[in-house]
Amino acid sequence: MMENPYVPFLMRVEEILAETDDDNIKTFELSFVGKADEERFVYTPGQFAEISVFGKGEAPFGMASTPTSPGRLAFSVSKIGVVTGELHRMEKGDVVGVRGPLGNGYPLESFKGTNLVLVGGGFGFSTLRSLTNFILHDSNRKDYGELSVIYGARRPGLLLYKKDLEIWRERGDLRLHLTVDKSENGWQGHVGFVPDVARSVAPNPRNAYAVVCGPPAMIQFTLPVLKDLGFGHENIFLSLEMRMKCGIGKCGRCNVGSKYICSDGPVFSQQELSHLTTEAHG
Amino acid sequence: MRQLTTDIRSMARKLLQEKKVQVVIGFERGSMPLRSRPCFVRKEEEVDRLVWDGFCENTLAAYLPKRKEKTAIVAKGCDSRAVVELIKEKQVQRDQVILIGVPCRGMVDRSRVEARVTPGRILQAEEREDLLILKGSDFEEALSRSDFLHDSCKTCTHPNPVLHDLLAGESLDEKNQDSFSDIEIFDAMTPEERWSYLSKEVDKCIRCYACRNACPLCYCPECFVDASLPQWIGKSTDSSDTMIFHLMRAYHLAGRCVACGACERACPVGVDLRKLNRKLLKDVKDLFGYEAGLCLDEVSPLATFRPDDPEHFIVNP
Amino acid sequence: MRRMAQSSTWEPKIVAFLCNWCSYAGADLAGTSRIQYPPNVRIIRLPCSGRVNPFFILSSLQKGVDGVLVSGCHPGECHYLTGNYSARRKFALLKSLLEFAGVEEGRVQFSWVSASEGVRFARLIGKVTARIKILGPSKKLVKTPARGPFHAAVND
Amino acid sequence: MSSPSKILKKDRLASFLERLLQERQVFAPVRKGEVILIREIDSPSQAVLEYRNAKESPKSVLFPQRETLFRYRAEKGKAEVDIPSGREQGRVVFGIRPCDARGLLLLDKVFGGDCRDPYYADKRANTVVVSLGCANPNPACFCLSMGGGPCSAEGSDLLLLDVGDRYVAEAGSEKGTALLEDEAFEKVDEETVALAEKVKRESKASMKPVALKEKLEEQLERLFNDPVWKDLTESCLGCGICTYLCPTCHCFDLCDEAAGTTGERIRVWDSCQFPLFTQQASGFNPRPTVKERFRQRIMHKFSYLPETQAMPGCVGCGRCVTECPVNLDIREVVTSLSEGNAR
Repeated sequence: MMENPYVPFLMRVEEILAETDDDNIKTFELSFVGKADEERFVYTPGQFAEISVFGKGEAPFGMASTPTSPGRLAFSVSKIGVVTGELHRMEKGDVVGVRGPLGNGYPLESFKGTNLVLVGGGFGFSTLRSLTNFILHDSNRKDYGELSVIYGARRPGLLLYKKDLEIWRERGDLRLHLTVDKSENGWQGHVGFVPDVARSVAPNPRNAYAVVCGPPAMIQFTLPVLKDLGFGHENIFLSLEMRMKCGIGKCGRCNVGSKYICSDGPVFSQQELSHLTTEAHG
Repeated sequence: MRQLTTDIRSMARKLLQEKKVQVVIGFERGSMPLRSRPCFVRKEEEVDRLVWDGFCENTLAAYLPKRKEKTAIVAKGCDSRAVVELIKEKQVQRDQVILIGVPCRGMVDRSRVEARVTPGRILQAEEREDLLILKGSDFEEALSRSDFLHDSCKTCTHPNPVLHDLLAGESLDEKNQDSFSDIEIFDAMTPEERWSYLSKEVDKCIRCYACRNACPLCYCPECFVDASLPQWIGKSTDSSDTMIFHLMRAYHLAGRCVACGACERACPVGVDLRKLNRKLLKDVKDLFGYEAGLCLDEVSPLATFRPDDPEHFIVNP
Repeated sequence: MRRMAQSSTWEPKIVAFLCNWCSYAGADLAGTSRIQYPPNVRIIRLPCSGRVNPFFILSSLQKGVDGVLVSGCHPGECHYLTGNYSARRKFALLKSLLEFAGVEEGRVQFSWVSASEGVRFARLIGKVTARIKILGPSKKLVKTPARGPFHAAVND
Repeated sequence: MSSPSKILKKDRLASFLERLLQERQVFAPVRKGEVILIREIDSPSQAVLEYRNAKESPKSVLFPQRETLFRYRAEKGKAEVDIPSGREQGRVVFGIRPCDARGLLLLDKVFGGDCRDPYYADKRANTVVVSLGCANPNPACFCLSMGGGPCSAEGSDLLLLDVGDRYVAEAGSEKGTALLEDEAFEKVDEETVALAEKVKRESKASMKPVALKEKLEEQLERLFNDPVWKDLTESCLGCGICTYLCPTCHCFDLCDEAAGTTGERIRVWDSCQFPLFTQQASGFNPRPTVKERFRQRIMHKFSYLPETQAMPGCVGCGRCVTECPVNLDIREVVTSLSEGNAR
């Protein structure tokens, strides 16, 4: 972590990729302006960073990239507020500030040697993409068991990371289940809600972890399905979202019970969450 | 005073018994001497919590917007005027609210009383007619209550509820017209003097927004200070931001402010909010002949115009 | 010190919020008719003087303009029939409130100029500019930019 | 008496303050209009030591309501960041009340910890806290019920107890002991010690304890979804007085203030009582009404902080009690919650 946790370092916009057909989500690939910052930025999938647009402020985003492709960080940004609106107006070569890595990330050590079921919906898929690509990397794949990815969007045009999805589909060591709530434009794939897909795919809970990340409604209906399938509370991990500012557990707004999402999370097991009094999750 | 409490309780009891309302909003004894506070009574057996005394300073009309239940409210003159404005602005439906009107002799400003008896500790305060009897661990003192009223009560011209369904006690004499002499005196100062006075006042502000939240007419779902697209003013205690906050808070109440004084009383640091509020009360009256909250059928001054409105300020090259 | 050195060359910055249907066209006419007027105004076109949010005026002053002018259609001539009538009441109160608070009389001015009044527009700008020149640089309500290494150079 | 103590005669106080002022910034209670505030002083005569308590807590000395975190210059394709130099002058916070001194201990925990906050910590490291015991606690005070006391030295480097024409000064830390080296302090005698003990005893005895059932934390966890919160908070106006005046509340916001291509990132106080505090850009708000926000304030103070920092977020200073425009008294709230039902 940085010596002064409030001060961002600089990154340059290298690529901007429109992810969705409504142009509301773009992925920004950033490169480090300073070499030392790159060396300091050691992260795991599931962690996040605060991106500064100078003059507008900061907003938190999960890393959509993986540490297995060094030199660059990728963030997917949904155009929704002041900072994100300004980010969407950015062009190649523009400079932003970045603070991070923040948060705990996914418990990779626990995951080793187990089967994994990743369940994602909509915009919440970005850190699952990071996790998937991390596991699929040549140097890591052997450390993990079977990998299933269940990913849904409201409609096909809103699925993110289409190139990755193509590559993943071709791979034999990953079971990819894509679904959309509503079909369009000759969509050949599955139509239905994520929890229903999870139920029909019925991943085996033995020696397995499930990771769930998505909108509250999806989480709410997916958790009972996983329970029915035999996943215990301690074997289900969720990545939570709440309004954040400082990212280091000081500013006081993103708590669920006594835990701060920014510094104690954003990844919690369902077991941990069951002990927390909260209005936020599920 | 005691009689008014009795009247209010029996009216509240009847309204709840007959299921005319689901809740009665009134005052109960507070947790400290010189304090009464808002209370919400839903059951007949809780009616005896209600009291009426010289410490019922809150403007209860602030609790009416967005309330879904049928509600009875204990209303002083200023509360009733706020209700009139809220009905006009369609924040309250007339048939959803029953006003238990209470003629008001003005409320006691506890900070004045406390300043008077410092450094003693007031353990008990009660009112007997026009006297305020204070008891402490080592003293007892009787003050004339009229010397310790809130500023807004001193200039109040409508002590009787202008709108009520029930009336507790008997109407008081209406007071003389407000002369706004304080504003005239202030206006006679130089611009520099006025600026420096107000800047000093505003510099006390801690931006807690109690003035806004206590105001019965501040009900915007998103206040201009909270807007982010665009962000009109900064969030810090910067003097320019804070001055603009106070100017615009007052301005947004132009023609709507019922002079209840809730904002000044809520301010924890004693910013002189009266100056700006009363300047606008005076201008609205002088320029458009309007006084807020007196009549349900009168159109608010900024929702209408006259072709021959004053335009002395228009530059003619 | 810098302020003193500047004073001989100081020119006020004035923002003018003009109604599209009258004053803006009046400004246009003044321009096409090659009528000279002081170059101190920055014009912002609005659909009506009734569109002027009081915050436009206060934010301008906060950002450091030396004067604000609002101009719309003469009473009775509003493109939307009554926009300027409603605006007139708002302006009367706002101007009075600002001056009560100690903002100099003339820092914020209001006028009516029709589309055919190019000469009147030019005279108006002359008059407004002259008044603000007498007042000098605006200080009240200006949000002082933060002091620090990057600020000195930029805020000249 | 275990801690080192000495006597400071009142007529020597000014010379002591004078010497402090030569080397450090001194913050003390001063009169501003009708209220007492903690402000920097430049002469001993400005300090007001005959007072109940300051209107605002002294937290702003270390955690100002507005603070520049860094400045930037950003233009197309490039940006620079400049951090204000961290050299903080030595500070003395003089004459604050023991409750407020204790409040700083909570801020120390929040802004310290695994992730040190340099802005707070740099100021704090060079700060000496000299507090003034309360002989006459206010009716709204309840420090005793929150683990402190009107003459508690917890959080103070030096505690002064008024015993008439002199103060007894008890050092609570090495920093405090160092202050006792000043020539203004004299050796303590037994008679004065006895007077000081009497002040302590009597001020303690004059306080009415807040009736708390033992397991407030457990009750809070149990009552989280109870309808009781609606009843408790019905009169709350949702303003920020209680949090802004509180000596332990520390929530903040970060925002940018830009002027052209330059600007600064500032930290400003924020309040969990404001609706926008947790509202997400999408419009979703996990704490949409006063009920959830008030509950967060109570839970944070009496459940979460005891759990994570081993200390409640309340020192019983009573500011929120006296200043709440609707007299929503936190003492009554905790009492009724500890009993497991509404008041």
